[in-house]
Amino acid sequence: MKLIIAIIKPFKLEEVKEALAAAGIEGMTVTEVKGFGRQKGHTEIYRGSEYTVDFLPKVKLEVAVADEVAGKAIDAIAKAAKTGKIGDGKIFVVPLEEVVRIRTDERGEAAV
Amino acid sequence: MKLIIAIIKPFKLEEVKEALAAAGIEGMTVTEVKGFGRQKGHTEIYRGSEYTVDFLPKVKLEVAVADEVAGKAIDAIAKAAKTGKIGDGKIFVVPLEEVVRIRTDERGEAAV
Amino acid sequence: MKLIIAIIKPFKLEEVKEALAAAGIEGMTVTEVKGFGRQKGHTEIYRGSEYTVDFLPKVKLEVAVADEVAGKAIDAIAKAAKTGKIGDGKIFVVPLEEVVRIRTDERGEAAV
Amino acid sequence: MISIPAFPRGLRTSVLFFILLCPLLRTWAAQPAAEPPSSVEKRLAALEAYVANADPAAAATVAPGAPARAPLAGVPGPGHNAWMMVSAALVLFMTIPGLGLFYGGLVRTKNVLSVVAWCFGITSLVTVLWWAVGYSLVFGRSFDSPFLGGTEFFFLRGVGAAPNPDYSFWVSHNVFATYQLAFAIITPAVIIGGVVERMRFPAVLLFTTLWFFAVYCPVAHMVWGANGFMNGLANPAAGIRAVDFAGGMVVEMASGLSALVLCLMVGKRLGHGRTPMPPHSLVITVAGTGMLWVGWYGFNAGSALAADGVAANAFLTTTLAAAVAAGVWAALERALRGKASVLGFCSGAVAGLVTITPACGFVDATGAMVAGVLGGAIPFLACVKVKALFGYDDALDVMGVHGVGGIVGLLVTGFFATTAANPALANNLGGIVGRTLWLEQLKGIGLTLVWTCVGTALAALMVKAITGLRPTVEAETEGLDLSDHGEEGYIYEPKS
Amino acid sequence: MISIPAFPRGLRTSVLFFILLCPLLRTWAAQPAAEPPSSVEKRLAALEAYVANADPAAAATVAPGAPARAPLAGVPGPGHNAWMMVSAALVLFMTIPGLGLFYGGLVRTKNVLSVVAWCFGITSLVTVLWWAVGYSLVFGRSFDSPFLGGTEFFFLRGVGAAPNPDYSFWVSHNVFATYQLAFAIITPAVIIGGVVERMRFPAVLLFTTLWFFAVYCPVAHMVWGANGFMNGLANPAAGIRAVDFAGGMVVEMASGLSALVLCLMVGKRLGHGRTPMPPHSLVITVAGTGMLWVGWYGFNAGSALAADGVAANAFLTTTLAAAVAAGVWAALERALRGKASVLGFCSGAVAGLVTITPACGFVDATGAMVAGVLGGAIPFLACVKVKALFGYDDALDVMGVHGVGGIVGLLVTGFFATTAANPALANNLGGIVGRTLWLEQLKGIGLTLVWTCVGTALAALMVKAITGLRPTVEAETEGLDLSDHGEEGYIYEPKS
Amino acid sequence: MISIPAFPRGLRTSVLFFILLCPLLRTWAAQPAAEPPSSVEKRLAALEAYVANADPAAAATVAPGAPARAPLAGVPGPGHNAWMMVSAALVLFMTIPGLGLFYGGLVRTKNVLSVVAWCFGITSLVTVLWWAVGYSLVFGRSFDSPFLGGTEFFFLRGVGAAPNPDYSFWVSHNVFATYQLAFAIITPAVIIGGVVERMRFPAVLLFTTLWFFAVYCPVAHMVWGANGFMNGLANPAAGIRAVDFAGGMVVEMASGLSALVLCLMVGKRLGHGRTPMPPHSLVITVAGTGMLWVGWYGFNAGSALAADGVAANAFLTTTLAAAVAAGVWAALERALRGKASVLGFCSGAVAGLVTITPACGFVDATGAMVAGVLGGAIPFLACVKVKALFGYDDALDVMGVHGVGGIVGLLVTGFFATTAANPALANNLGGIVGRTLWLEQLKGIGLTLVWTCVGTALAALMVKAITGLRPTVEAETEGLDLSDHGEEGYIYEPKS
Ligand SMILES: Nc1ncnc2c1ncn2[C@@H]1O[C@H](COP(=O)(O)OP(=O)(O)O)[C@@H](O)[C@H]1O
Ligand SMILES: Nc1ncnc2c1ncn2[C@@H]1O[C@H](COP(=O)(O)OP(=O)(O)O)[C@@H](O)[C@H]1O
Ligand SMILES: Nc1ncnc2c1ncn2[C@@H]1O[C@H](COP(=O)(O)OP(=O)(O)O)[C@@H](O)[C@H]1O
Repeated sequence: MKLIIAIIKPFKLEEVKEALAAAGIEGMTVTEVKGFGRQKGHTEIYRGSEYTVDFLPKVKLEVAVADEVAGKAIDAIAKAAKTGKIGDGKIFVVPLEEVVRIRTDERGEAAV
Repeated sequence: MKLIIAIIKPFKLEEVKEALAAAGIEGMTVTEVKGFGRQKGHTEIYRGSEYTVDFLPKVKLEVAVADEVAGKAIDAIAKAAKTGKIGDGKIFVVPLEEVVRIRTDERGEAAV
Repeated sequence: MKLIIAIIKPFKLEEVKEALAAAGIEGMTVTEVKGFGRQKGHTEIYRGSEYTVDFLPKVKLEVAVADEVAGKAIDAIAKAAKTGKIGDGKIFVVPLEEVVRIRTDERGEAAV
Repeated sequence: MISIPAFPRGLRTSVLFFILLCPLLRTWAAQPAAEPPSSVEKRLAALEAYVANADPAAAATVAPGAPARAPLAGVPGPGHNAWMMVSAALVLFMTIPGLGLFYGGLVRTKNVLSVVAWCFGITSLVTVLWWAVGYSLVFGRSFDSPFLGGTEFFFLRGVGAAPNPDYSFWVSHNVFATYQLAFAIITPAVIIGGVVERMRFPAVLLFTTLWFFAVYCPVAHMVWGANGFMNGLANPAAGIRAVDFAGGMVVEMASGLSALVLCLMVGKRLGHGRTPMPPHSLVITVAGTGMLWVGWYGFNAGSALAADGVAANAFLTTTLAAAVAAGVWAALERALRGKASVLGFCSGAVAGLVTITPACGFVDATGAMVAGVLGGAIPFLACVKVKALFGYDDALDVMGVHGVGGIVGLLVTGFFATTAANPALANNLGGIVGRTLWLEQLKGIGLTLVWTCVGTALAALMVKAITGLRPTVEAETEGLDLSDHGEEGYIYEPKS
Repeated sequence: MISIPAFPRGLRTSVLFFILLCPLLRTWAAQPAAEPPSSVEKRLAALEAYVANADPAAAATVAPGAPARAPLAGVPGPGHNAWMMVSAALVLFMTIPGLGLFYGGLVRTKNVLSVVAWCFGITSLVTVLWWAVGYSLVFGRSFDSPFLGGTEFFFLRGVGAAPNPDYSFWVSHNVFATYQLAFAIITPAVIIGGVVERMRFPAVLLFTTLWFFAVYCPVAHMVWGANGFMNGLANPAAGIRAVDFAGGMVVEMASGLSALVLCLMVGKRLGHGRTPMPPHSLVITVAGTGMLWVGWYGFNAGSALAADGVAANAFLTTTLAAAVAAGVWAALERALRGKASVLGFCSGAVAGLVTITPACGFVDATGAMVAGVLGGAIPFLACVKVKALFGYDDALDVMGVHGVGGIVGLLVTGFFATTAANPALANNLGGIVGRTLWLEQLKGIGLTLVWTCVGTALAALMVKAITGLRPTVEAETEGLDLSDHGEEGYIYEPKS
Repeated sequence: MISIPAFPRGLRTSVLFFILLCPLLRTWAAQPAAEPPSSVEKRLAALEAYVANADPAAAATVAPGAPARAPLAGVPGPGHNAWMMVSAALVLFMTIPGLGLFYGGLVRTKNVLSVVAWCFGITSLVTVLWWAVGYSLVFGRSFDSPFLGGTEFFFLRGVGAAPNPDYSFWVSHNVFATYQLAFAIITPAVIIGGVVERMRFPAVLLFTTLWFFAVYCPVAHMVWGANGFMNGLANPAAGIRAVDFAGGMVVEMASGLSALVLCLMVGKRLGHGRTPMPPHSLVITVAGTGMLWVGWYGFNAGSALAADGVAANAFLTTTLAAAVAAGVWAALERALRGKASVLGFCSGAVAGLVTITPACGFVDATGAMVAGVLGGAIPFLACVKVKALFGYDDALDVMGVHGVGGIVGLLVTGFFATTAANPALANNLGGIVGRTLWLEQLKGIGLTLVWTCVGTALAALMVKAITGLRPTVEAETEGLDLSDHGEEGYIYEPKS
């Protein structure tokens, strides 16, 4: 199994969710994060003091999937999240050794 | 070593922490996240416009443990977090190649 | 490739970022988290009711790096984040199987 | 808003007695080197006029050979002046921070400051316009026109501490001008609720300027100018004999309709109907609602332009209508959707306040209860049902609450106005009060509606041509706080 | 709250002089076709009565053959009316948004709106009850009973702009009725602080209704009704000759004790004592505290029912007690726990305001300092020490702050009331002021305590039977904002 | 702040007439057993004096054989008293919560409560000092010194409801004392804006105490004491014949300069210049700004100490200057940096209010517009350009806004003061108004500057020696909310 970690632009969340749903993936966990990368932040000025905001608000998705679905899921996310402009984000794939559904104690792919 | 990532209901955090402590695990990192899955959100209405909140507030725990403790830790979390109702959450286990304790530069299991 | 996950004290973020930049690493994702460990929280009192805050505000960095850079990155973080006082935090290293840059669809180390 | 001060019976008796006394006075007046006892009468009458908010000069001129200057002439009355300074402060408080917080809490996090910036920008801009020409255009007389005032008060020339008896016997002219300024500020500030989150800051300011001249000045003069076209209360020659105590036409209808026209011309917010746009902080909105409510006492009871019995009546009716409408709105939510919401209570309270605005100084407690019930129910339907039918994006329901509420209030006034609440209604309108006043109100509503819609449309078209109305898609997506003002509403840093 | 207006010496001299003058006047009265100079006297006396807040009719009736209607009779006095409109607005501001924010900040994020909804619901509900019957039941006289008013003012019939001399010579009756409404609203709104986070919205409304009739109306009539059982100041026949200037019994004790009884019957919050429940936003609480403080000037100094010297005294004493008690509470925190907290300052300020409430119009600056010190210290101990001993879940310390503070204030009044601060104390209480007034106060405290506890318990039992008091465990866990109102207090969206 | 009440022409005529009438009155006075008609005159004059805010005793003593006690002597006037109670409440509202929120929003999340705690602590502390000795030291006369008052009002002995004619004929002495207390509170509360986020709570309180005696009491007596050294308006023997209507020297300059000196002695915040320290909640700051603005009406127009024409003028000028300066500041931001910000509007509004403070009761609308333009522009440059040059860490720009704004306002007063706005200027200053008044203002500025800087430096040195000024690095890093008060501003819990 894989844990797919995707960093995307916040306003793309809805589309990505729909794309994943279309790919049969309903479960995911979302975190608000700040991104640093090539995309640059902006400057705010408060009574003359400049305040450079060099982080950018991003959304992090974590999706656990069975190995065979991973490729489809990655593609779905990549496609839905793309705007083609700098700062679109990254997808990281991490091996997942075990998954447990707490409610039922199911383990492995059944639990995803 | 393993990195155990658990998504649980927020009000179960205290119990899970106690269960882990009982299992001898004191360290962990907690993040507020939003969960999407089978459990459904609610609807809010603001002057006639409906606003369906389809995410649910969840808490994510990250716990690094030595391999031999992993099983015990997973069981402790699973047991403490369970309500038996939909939305109880998931536990993901990821291989952990290295751990560093920043204060002391200890590495490996000693650092956990 | 590796996904480096570092838990550090919030006020060290700027220094760690600079250290990583010095090591040639510009991209990272940051999350505000709460840490539980040996460092203890504080007590607040509201009209006589005590409220023990046992978590501590920490910042989590996630940095994806190519294998050969990993060591340097870990050292950079560890050095910059250290105060020598309890609660300095941890660095976890997780294997990273795939990386995708959404904007360009680049994959692997090129995408980091 | 103008209440021709009632002559309570006590005073009328005095005046009568005074007239009877005249022969006697004349004898006394023959005594040399001393003003005759008549002056005691005059001075008493003037003092009594102060208490009763009546004309000090009127009493004085009754006396034969009265001196040019009546006792206490030109002196503001402390009780009335105090009340009007408080009222003016309260109405200014309604815009900053009241409306800024009320509206600010209802938009998304990324636009909260832009709403406040608009309120501030409008305040500064309208203040300068008012000082330069606006006050004069509304409350001057030199044009001798029922549609616009005059030039005599440009740059507030001659607007000093002495009362202007055209509008008030006992309130300083400059306090009156400041009080009226507060109305001229809040009206455009209410409008912008319709187009929040998607209009450029310069466009807002340009629109305000054009709209001020095209709509506010003429409508305000027509309704409240001493010789105004729709000032049925004070102007015996009014073309439309409508009454509007505190701004059902000038403030509420004008802002509601303008918001509707403007939001249609600006277009919907990006993502409207697809992305949810819930209020980002109802807590802030609640704070704003409370400030609006308390400020509205200055707005409504202050419109008596004296701390007299008419103000007292307006104070009671305002309270009743606001509280009842808040409850009615929430009860309808509960009935139709299962839950009464805080936004419902806030919306209902504002709608009730809007509805009682034109009526507060004319109806009694019973009329206020009617205004409260209708003012809760009809705007509720307008916002929740009608808007959904048409699908326009009047973001903060300015039309639904202010436009519709204003019209309801004007009609309630037409049907429930009573000389028991305001004896001045008997002066020019004795024949129609309680009968066909509602017809005059309907005419007033019609004229205001047409004038406002046309004026707003022209103003908006000009802005579109000059500066454009909308920000870029990027700017709107990023939020106006950052794109127009380079700031963020909240920067909650993690503790360190 | 009722201050029988003092006859300052200046006025008394005039009246005396007037009596002496009578023979002369009678001669003049013989002159035909002119009201005799006596009318000048009467008119002067009436005007002076306005300034001094005295009875205009009293002076007039002295004159032989006086006309039925005294000069200025039925006319409200502008200075007094202005002050009472301001005061009424301020007291309404205390509930919405003042108390809503003060309490709202102290609960957890998920319940902030429910607190506000309760405040709004109570406001709407009590307004309707007050209009229909409440005002009359408290301030009417037709029952001729020391325990309840009458029916003559049902639906505010006859409550117009002319003053009701039973309570005020110069304040419009409808302003007085609105002012008193604000007290009837805030009292139940204070109560609910004891049961926040765990009572159903319909139960709150039903409880308010029953409590209003069982406790508020009778207690308010007993204390403030012109013929009330405990109105020692104005009623020479009072069964208990207690005094309560602005509501130590009616508002503070009644709300504190009711909150205690109600919170015992409702039970503790889920997780009370285990889960920490810190205030979610002391910043909001600070805003609310400031609004309560400023509003309390209307509450306390407004209770003079005139802008006279008694109000002036109450204004000073209120300020001193609030500021001192805030400091005392914080200093005790510092002494006992090492740190002075903002919640401590806020709690102390409110406790000081509560404590001075019954006393403010009766004690001088020295008495106010005593009230400030005791009002900071004793409620502090009640909230921090005593509550912990008993372990009841009076969530926002209504008993500790309002109940205890009210009792302390009533006793301070008993010991420190002085005719130097309020000459009216000499009218009926001259014999006991400075002596055994505290005994009467004790009796008043006892009766209020028993009546309130019994009334509240009965009301709560009925609510329990009809709607139930508590939400489900799920609803309480989810938070009342979502479960009862379908809303959230804050939706801070990420920027996009 | 002291406005010697103008004798409007109406009144002067009456007095004149009265003198002429005297012979006649004397004849009448011969009639036995009745006070002669002169008493009617006196009573009329007293009533007219009430309306015109003039001295009731003055009129009375004109009459031959006048009784010791003038009619209405010792009675506060309802309109004036009402206005001054409102004004005092408004100025207290400025500190809590106004300034607390305004400042609180501008600091970082971890220090928001500390700012509020400082405001509360100062309020409690200064109230006790004022009650005990402060009021007497400023407004007493027993020292017969132009630099400090006296001991006669220690513990507010003798400060009752009767007016103190040294300062006001118609406002209760205790209301006046409370009103002035509000100024004594807000001045040190403004200072601490310079040193937020890095001063210990005990140090703040100790500094306030020392500063109160070293700076506030003497400066306030010099400027506003009836026999003050710089009270050009009321004191014909003033050493410096400066005028300062509502506190340009006493409040604004004193606080600005003290903040500068103090922030230099305390040192910069940790990380200043490296770590960004943006305002954590401009929304809260906006709420505070609105409260400051509305409160400033009490501050400025209230400084007329009556609801008279001078107050009316101050009300208008305050509004104009605030609104214009807000716009000017924002416009300069737009011109120089591309974007007008909400913080800019807020800063400009406050700077405008500061600038008009010394001028508001002396200049007319034109002067107010000048004050608004300069009050927006010069403080803007001071905060944005000059501060950057020097690099001191006056965190919330107290020097830039209050210090600079105060000086600008005092000079504007020097050049634009006019007897048309305030006839009392003609009493002692007739010869220099419109001519060299600005020179006197310069002298006043100089003395205030030196006195304040020296006094503040001494006070700060003593505090440094006794308690130390700064918290530990750990405490400052953790934030003062937790380290000094053990609380957090916001605890937004996740829903469960
Ligand atoms: N090496 C990395 N490790 C972790 N997160 C990264 C890394 N590089 C980029 N990111 C995340 O991806 C986001 C987008 O990256 P950026 O370099 O700005 O643009 P792009 O995605 O177009 O290359 C960043 O804001 C950050 O959150
Ligand atoms: N495939 C997944 N990947 C990541 N997180 C998931 C996944 N599925 C579920 N979750 C997380 O687990 C939570 C609970 O899942 P849900 O399907 O609602 O109920 P249950 O845990 O009872 O199966 C979700 O809210 C989400 O945060
Ligand atoms: N086993 C663990 N798994 C995940 N996070 C941990 C673990 N142990 C510690 N942490 C994180 O590291 C932080 C610092 O740990 P702590 O034990 O307080 O001090 P130190 O880093 O000096 O050992 C914690 O607050 C927590 O966020």
